[in-house]
Amino acid sequence: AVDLKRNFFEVKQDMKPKEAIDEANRCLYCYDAPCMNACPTGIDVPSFIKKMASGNLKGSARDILDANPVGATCSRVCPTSELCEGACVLNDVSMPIRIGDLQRHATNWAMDHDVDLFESGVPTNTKVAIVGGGPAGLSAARELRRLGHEVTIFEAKEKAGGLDTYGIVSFRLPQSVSLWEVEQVEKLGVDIRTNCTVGKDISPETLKNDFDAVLITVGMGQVPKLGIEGEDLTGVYDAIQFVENTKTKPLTEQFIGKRAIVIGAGNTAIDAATCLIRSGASHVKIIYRRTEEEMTAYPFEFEFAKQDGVEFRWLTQPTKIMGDENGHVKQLMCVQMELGQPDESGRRRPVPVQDSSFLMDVDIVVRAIGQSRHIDLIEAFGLNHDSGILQLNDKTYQTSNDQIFAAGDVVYGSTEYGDAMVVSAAEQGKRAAYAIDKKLSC
Amino acid sequence: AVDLKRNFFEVKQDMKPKEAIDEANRCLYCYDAPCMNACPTGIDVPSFIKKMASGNLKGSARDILDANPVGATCSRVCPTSELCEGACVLNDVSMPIRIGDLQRHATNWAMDHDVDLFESGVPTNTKVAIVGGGPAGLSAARELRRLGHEVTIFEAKEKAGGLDTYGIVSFRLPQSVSLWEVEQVEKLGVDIRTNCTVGKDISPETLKNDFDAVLITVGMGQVPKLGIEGEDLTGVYDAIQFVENTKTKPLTEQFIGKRAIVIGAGNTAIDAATCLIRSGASHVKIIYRRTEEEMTAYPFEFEFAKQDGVEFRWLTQPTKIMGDENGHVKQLMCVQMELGQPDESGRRRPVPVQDSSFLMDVDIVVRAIGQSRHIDLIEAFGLNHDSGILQLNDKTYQTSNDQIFAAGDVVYGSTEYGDAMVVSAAEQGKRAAYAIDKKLSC
Amino acid sequence: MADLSVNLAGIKSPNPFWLASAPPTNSGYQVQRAFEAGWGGAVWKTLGDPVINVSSRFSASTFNGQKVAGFNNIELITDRPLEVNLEEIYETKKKFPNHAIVASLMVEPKQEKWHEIVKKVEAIGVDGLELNFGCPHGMAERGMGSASGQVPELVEKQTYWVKEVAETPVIVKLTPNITDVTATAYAAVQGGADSISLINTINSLMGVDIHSWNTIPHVSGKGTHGGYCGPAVKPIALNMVAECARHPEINIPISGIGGISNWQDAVEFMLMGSTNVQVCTAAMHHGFRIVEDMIDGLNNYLDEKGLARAMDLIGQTVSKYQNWGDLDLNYKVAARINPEKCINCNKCYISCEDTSHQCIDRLIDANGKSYLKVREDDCVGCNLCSIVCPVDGAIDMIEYPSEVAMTWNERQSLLGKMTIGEETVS
Amino acid sequence: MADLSVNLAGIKSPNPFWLASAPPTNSGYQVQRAFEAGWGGAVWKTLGDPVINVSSRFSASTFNGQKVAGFNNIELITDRPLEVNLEEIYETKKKFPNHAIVASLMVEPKQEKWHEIVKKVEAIGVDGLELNFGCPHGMAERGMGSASGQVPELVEKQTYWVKEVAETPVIVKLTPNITDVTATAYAAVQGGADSISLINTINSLMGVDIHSWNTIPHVSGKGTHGGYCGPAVKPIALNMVAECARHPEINIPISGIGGISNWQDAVEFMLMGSTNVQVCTAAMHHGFRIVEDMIDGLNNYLDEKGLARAMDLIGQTVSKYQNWGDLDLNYKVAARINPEKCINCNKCYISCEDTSHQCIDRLIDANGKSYLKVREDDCVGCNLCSIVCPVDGAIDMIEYPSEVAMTWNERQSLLGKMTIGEETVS
Amino acid sequence: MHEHQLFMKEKESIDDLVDQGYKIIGIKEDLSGAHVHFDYIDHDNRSVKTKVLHVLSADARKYFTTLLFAKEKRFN
Ligand SMILES: Cc1cc2nc3c(=O)[nH]c(=O)nc-3n(C[C@H](O)[C@H](O)[C@H](O)COP(=O)(O)OP(=O)(O)OC[C@H]3O[C@@H](n4cnc5c(N)ncnc54)[C@H](O)[C@@H]3O)c2cc1C
Ligand SMILES: Cc1cc2nc3c(=O)[nH]c(=O)nc-3n(C[C@H](O)[C@H](O)[C@H](O)COP(=O)(O)OP(=O)(O)OC[C@H]3O[C@@H](n4cnc5c(N)ncnc54)[C@H](O)[C@@H]3O)c2cc1C
Ligand SMILES: Cc1cc2nc3c(=O)[nH]c(=O)nc-3n(C[C@H](O)[C@H](O)[C@H](O)COP(=O)(O)O)c2cc1C
Ligand SMILES: Cc1cc2nc3c(=O)[nH]c(=O)nc-3n(C[C@H](O)[C@H](O)[C@H](O)COP(=O)(O)O)c2cc1C
Ligand code: SF4
Ligand code: SF4
Ligand code: SF4
Ligand code: SF4
Ligand code: SF4
Ligand code: SF4
Ligand code: SF4
Ligand code: SF4
Repeated sequence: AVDLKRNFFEVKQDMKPKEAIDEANRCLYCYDAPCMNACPTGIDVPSFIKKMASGNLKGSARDILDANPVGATCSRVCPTSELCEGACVLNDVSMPIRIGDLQRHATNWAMDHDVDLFESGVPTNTKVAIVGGGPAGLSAARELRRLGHEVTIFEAKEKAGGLDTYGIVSFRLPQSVSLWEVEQVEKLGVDIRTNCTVGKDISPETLKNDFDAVLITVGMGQVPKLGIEGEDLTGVYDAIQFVENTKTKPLTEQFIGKRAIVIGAGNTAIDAATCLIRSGASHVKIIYRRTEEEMTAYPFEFEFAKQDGVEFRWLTQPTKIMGDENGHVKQLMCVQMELGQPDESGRRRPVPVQDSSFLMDVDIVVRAIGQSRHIDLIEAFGLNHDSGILQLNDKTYQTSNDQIFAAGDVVYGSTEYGDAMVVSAAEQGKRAAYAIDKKLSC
Repeated sequence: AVDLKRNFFEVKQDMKPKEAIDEANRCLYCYDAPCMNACPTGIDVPSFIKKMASGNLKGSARDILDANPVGATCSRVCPTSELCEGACVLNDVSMPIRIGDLQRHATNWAMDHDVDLFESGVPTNTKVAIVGGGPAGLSAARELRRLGHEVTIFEAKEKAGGLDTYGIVSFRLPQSVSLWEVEQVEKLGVDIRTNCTVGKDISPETLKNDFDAVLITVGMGQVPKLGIEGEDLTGVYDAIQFVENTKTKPLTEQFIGKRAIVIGAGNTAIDAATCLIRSGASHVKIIYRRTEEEMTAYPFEFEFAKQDGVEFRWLTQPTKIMGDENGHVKQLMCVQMELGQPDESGRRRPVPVQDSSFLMDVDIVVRAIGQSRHIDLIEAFGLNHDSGILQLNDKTYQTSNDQIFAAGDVVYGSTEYGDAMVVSAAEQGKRAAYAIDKKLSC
Repeated sequence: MADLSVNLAGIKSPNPFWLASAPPTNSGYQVQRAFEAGWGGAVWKTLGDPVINVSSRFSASTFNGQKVAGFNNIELITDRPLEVNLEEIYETKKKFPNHAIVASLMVEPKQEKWHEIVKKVEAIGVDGLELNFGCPHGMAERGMGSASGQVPELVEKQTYWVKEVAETPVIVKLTPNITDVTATAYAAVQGGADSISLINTINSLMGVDIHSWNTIPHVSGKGTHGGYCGPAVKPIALNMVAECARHPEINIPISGIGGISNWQDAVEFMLMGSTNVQVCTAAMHHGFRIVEDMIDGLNNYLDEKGLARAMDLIGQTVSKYQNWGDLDLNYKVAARINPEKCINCNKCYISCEDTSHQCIDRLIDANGKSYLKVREDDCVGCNLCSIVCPVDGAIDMIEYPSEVAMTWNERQSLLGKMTIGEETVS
Repeated sequence: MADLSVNLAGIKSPNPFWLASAPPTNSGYQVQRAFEAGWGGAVWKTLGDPVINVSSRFSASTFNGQKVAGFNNIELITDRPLEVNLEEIYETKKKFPNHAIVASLMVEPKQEKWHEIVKKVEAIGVDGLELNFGCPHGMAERGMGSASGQVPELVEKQTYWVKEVAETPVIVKLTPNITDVTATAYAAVQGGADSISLINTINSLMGVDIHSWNTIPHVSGKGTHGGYCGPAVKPIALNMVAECARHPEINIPISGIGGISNWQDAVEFMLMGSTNVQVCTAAMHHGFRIVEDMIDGLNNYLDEKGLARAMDLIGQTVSKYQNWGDLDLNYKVAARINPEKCINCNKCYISCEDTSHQCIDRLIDANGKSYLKVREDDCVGCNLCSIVCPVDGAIDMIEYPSEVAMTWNERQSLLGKMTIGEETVS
Repeated sequence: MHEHQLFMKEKESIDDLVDQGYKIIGIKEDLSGAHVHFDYIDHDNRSVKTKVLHVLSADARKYFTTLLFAKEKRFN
């Protein structure tokens, strides 16, 4: 039988010891280093690299995880060429330092050596509830514990970690890494109540009453519907759900030899498409209604997908999914687009080319056009929002109710600050924690 | 207007000085170094790298060009991961040294600094004719001159350099590099008679009479016909001719937006396909009757093509080219293949799947299924051959006529030795030169 | 979290990392920044008779692309006015009462000169004094620095003069430019020093510019010998520290200086008998922040070793440092190559073949793969192959403990008893 | 193609690259391999009274991942029988008549001992003798090596004894473990030496293993001081060569030794007064083949400089090497940062801010891009920023030639004339 | 912090005196720097005014000696 499992093993190997030392010794140890300033969590990159070079791996790991409680995950999933590595001064005169790989090496050391790097603070007798145990929630929880607050995380899923645990493909981020980070937070005394959906298993009111502050870090929701005919046929998937299956269930052979189309060209689309290839699909196409220029996936993701053999069809808009007699996807009807005038986002708006409809034979269609918002929950908390985007004070991380704070993907779009990335979620979690601490301390 | 020109600029930048020094200092300076042994021309890699590190760039360039008269070309076109870099001991504990890039850096230095690195030898009063001024011929000519022989190269084309000058795509190998190497050989006193086709402008007999030895380095010919209907339609190209056009003629805009199919999956197919993309073609497919496993293109070439956006269709055999009313290609009929029993080459033989014919819409079809042999010329010299493959003594490089020697692609298939690569041609040229010298000295 | 504080002859500091007397301690602004960055103490840039410095001053060596393997200077002592320095020392001490501030001093070898400066400096409040007998250039021409530091009698006499008036501990800083450093160290002890510090810089010329044929550095086309320091001098410094530490009559604490770049170096100096360490070059290369890893690394190391105090390290290796004649001639090590880890670079082979004992064979195994094997009988255990080997663990030096340990001295005394012929028993 | 041959006090060799007396010259097999590889000469591993070596022997320092920045050994002279060595010298000389073979010698400081060995060695035919007064360990305890090399009278006397019988040129190899190397060099001249060679190795302890707390290297858990050599010692060696070269009374040719790893180093030593160079560590690290680049690089350098002979280099920089007191105090350089080349690593900024003169400003240009600028008035031209800068050409040290050159010595003599008050004119 | 400012100040004082016709007649150096004695000599060669500058900065100490040195050189 085919062994799909190995397709999902982590693609990148850990740096070999000599490789890591040689690379660490190449770092200039810049002052007020651009790489550090480009890291959303402000990891002191030169410092952690210097420590690797001096043989102080524990100090190195601590530097990283001190600034970024999900530093092991980030070393794997950060778009480093856009962040730290993109800012490395050596870009101009040599090759940038492989910061992400070095960070991975140091945090791997921490995972392999059971050391306690952090301690909880002197108890303050204050209680904070965190709704959602993704990177934002975990990051906030850890910082709040270090500051002495009592912290309870309410997490809907069976395990904490959020998209790190369930959403980012295993061959980039094995679940074990995310779960190790969860464990570190737990070891500090954070109470993580899994399988507990706020708004269902426990009410927002209870939280507001039982805790001194509530932090909402529920991220975003599933992939929204396309709004075209045929979305309910078998063979149509939600990209996030599809990826989650590959991380939580035994790998299925049902995709072997199938032709698949992924709709959308963001990070999720890339992950879904490469997962499909690794699940055995014979042809995987990403279709996108704009062009390469407008797509939100990073260049390195685009390259990765191309290497995996994913095909890209630009200026292609799906209009209808057609099924066979058994209600299974059979064809996708699309229309050719062209770029018109710029829209509000500044990108040129795609408009259909007249009479350009065409059909593609396909077995699997995957929706990957973004994520929906947790409007119900936001409203259950009684908070102001703008079509699902929480209203937020981006200094204090307070929502319209000043006992309630928010961070991470759930506030994506409501602050100037940061992309929807793990590293931004981690930083926002930290900042929200300090804001809560400040509020509870006065 | 579109600026196609920049698409054909050399893709890789020269190493920056610091980058080169840092990399040179990473080399271990191995003894009896595997990298050196893996280089067909036996360049003393640790030695040239050490010299770069000590600031002796002239010595470095000399080391390279001493072993390999076309070392500047080779640094750009060698499949290094299969050769020197693949053998670097650091593969096991770190990253291999970027030998090709360092070699390029050193030979760039030589190109930028007008230094004489070699001298012709003490005259021996012996005359050698070389038929074909490609890398094999040039390499032989230089060594023969250093040994004091009088050398005349007869070259059919307007310029010498063979496929280096005409066949390898500009964005990997600018023509200027090849021509610089030609110039170095000329500077040693080699008489290069261009626009002179042996067998047409001058007869084999004249050469045999006027020279003490003749070396045949005519390479291979054009791409053979596919042997299917429709090959003469406009829009059907010979890959080598097509690439040559991009190196010699003003770039045409006629491919912009066209759909192209390249038939074959060897190095030439990759070059043709990537040239098509860079010429503006909107869709370029490579079709191959076997699978990824059997293709002869190197992994790095495969990656490069995928990055450029070339699509691959395995197990696909063209059966007929169909034209429109104007005699221009319109569709390609193909049949699906499957792999059967191994053939004489040990690879599983592709056999057509019954009733699997299908049509593909296409504007351009490019043949890239290997190269034909110069049978006419071989026969004009009266030499034994086996369907175009010269009969050769692979110790003495002598043909069936012991006054006549041969090297390079023209002998490809007749010795155990080497792939059809520039670096093998160069090495064979050297060896043939020593064999000739040996013969003429006794 | 181990206790990192140390006490050098009564001078306490929160950790053993001090800045040596040099440009980094040239002013109050700098020393205060240093203390903020975490340095435990600072020896102020040497105060003394007014001088003028030249331009340019420093140079450094690059080793295989890595900067500042060694550092060289032709600078003198401070050229700032004494009063300004004293005021800044006062300010700094006020702001950082728990950090060590030591004043480095150098004046002409005259009793009243020493008395004058010691009194002035102690009046404003310092934790100790360091007498700079070590500057290898410039000052020497005026009878100061190494010119006195190279003469044991002068060291003793001047130390004595200082001790006549000093109320804080006195550290004597020794020059390495001397045939036997224990002679001057002993002289310092005799003069009443509370501690010695070593080493100052070593006479050196960094290089010659092969294009201009000028010295590096040069002052208007001319050069002079400078003082060498930085990572390159560490083994020289460590040896001098060890020689003093093991000397039975040099029984005052040692402040180790010379090429210390990180916590590992500091641990080595402490094991070899230093109570604390002083750093100059590493700080000049990277700024004050490097102390952060020094502190963190030392702390993690002590934790890992289960040691509660940094001071527990001091001198642990001293008793293992002996005379060559007391080494066991019968102890043997031999190299063994581990084919699993070996990457076949053949560096060990060629170094042994060309420059050691030709006892590594290049062989082919049953699968046609080449591998290397040491003929252990021929191997003298020189270590060379393992030194040049780029891969950790590819070459092990296997120990063959001796059944009967015998030293050269033991052998010679035995031979002495047995010698026949013209030679008489010594 | 320049003429690379040199003539050291009558000893001719095809190029200036000799192997120093050390493990690489331990046997005929090795020296012959070396000559085949291109070495111009070899000083045979020191011959003398029979010794026994310990195991292990060598250690080395790694600088930022780069191996063998410095090298250390606790080896003695040859432990092979004299007769075997002599036979192999004979064989080697026969095979390589144009290469220089010099025998290194070390015996007890007795006239008849020296006479005996000199005669034996010259009898089999060598091109010269080198007297090893320099080994820093082991031998010293027997009154040999540096124990005699550190006493000028002993150097002179033993040199004289050798010269009484020697027929070939005599090179005296000097130990660097001495307060003033010109004293022993001068003693060698007085003893009649034809040449001096320097340096031998420097007293050192490579390190302490922070896990086992053993010395590195160790013999059955014990260590001793070793001899330091390799790239790290080059500036110390170069300075000693320079001091001898500029000394008016040391007028015999010099063979430069110490840390020479490539042709550039060799050029520096020759410009500083060496007639040839000797190499040990670099050969041990990489094998004999490194000489190939030394020869090629030197040749290309001479061609580029338009020099016909390697010997044209000798001593060109010596006159530029002076006393500190003769440097021009009014000469000034100041740093200037080139924003086009600067990559904004801020290393210059922090090194100047923390450890020099706080004169680099971090500014923002009109486009919001940050850049660095030196306040040239405050810059003392120390060179530090340009030393730490990772980018060639990003920092230029701009020269401000002095209108009136004035040295410290000139200033002092002027001051002397003008001094008033209690101080008397000096 | 900025030694250069101190130098400029001291240089100005020296230049001032020199411009007024003062001449350096003696120097006393001690731990605190240099005490430079200036005399103003009138036409009758009778010293009328004496001034002492306490020069601290290294550059200024260098400066006044350079002035003297340049003059001495001119005379030789
Ligand atoms: C497929 C995919 C790939 C990605 N790849 C990358 C990448 O390579 N690099 C990168 O930086 N970012 C990537 N991202 C984005 C990144 O995962 C998110 O930005 C990040 O996880 C946001 O963290 P968060 O804590 O805000 O939310 P989440 O990670 O979404 O966590 C929210 C948590 O809240 C829980 N929750 C939700 N509602 C409730 C409730 N009512 N009660 C209790 N718990 C609740 C959820 O179960 C979840 O555990 C990717 C995202 C996706 C979807
Ligand atoms: C498209 C393409 C891409 C390639 N890419 C690579 C690569 O990336 N790396 C690599 O190593 N190799 C590559 N090769 C292979 C490489 O180019 C050849 O192996 C090499 O050029 C062979 O050298 P040669 O001297 O034997 O022949 P050629 O280079 O073919 O030279 C033969 C010369 O003989 C002349 N000639 C022919 N007949 C006559 C006659 N009758 N009279 C006079 N002159 C005559 C020709 O005009 C020509 O100049 C590529 C080949 C092709 C076609
Ligand atoms: C530029 C420079 C100036 C120095 N000035 C002094 C000094 O004034 N007084 C002194 O005692 N040592 C002085 N030193 C020596 C250092 O204090 C220290 O002993 C030496 O640099 C060795 O330490 P390191 O290897 O950490 O640099 C100076 C060193 C340097 C590099
Ligand atoms: C292992 C070893 C053994 C040595 N033995 C001798 C010796 O026997 N006689 C001698 O004169 N010098 C001896 N030396 C010193 C070298 O000849 C040389 O002076 C020193 O290594 C400096 O040169 P380098 O920096 O090129 O190594 C020895 C050096 C080493 C490393
Ligand atoms: S967390 Fe991400 S951005 Fe920050 S340093 Fe690490 S890899 Fe770079
Ligand atoms: S910018 Fe690059 S070189 Fe500088 S500290 Fe960061 S990783 Fe190191
Ligand atoms: S010629 Fe080719 S194979 Fe040989 S070393 Fe150079 S790049 Fe490698
Ligand atoms: S194998 Fe690699 S490390 Fe060794 S010499 Fe070749 S390039 Fe250098
Ligand atoms: S220890 Fe020395 S003698 Fe033994 S194998 Fe290694 S290099 Fe050779
Ligand atoms: S030096 Fe090390 S890696 Fe290289 S061949 Fe020897 S044992 Fe193997
Ligand atoms: S030369 Fe020295 S003082 Fe001048 S800017 Fe550079 S570091 Fe600062
Ligand atoms: S050290 Fe050099 S590269 Fe770095 S900021 Fe300063 S001038 Fe620029």
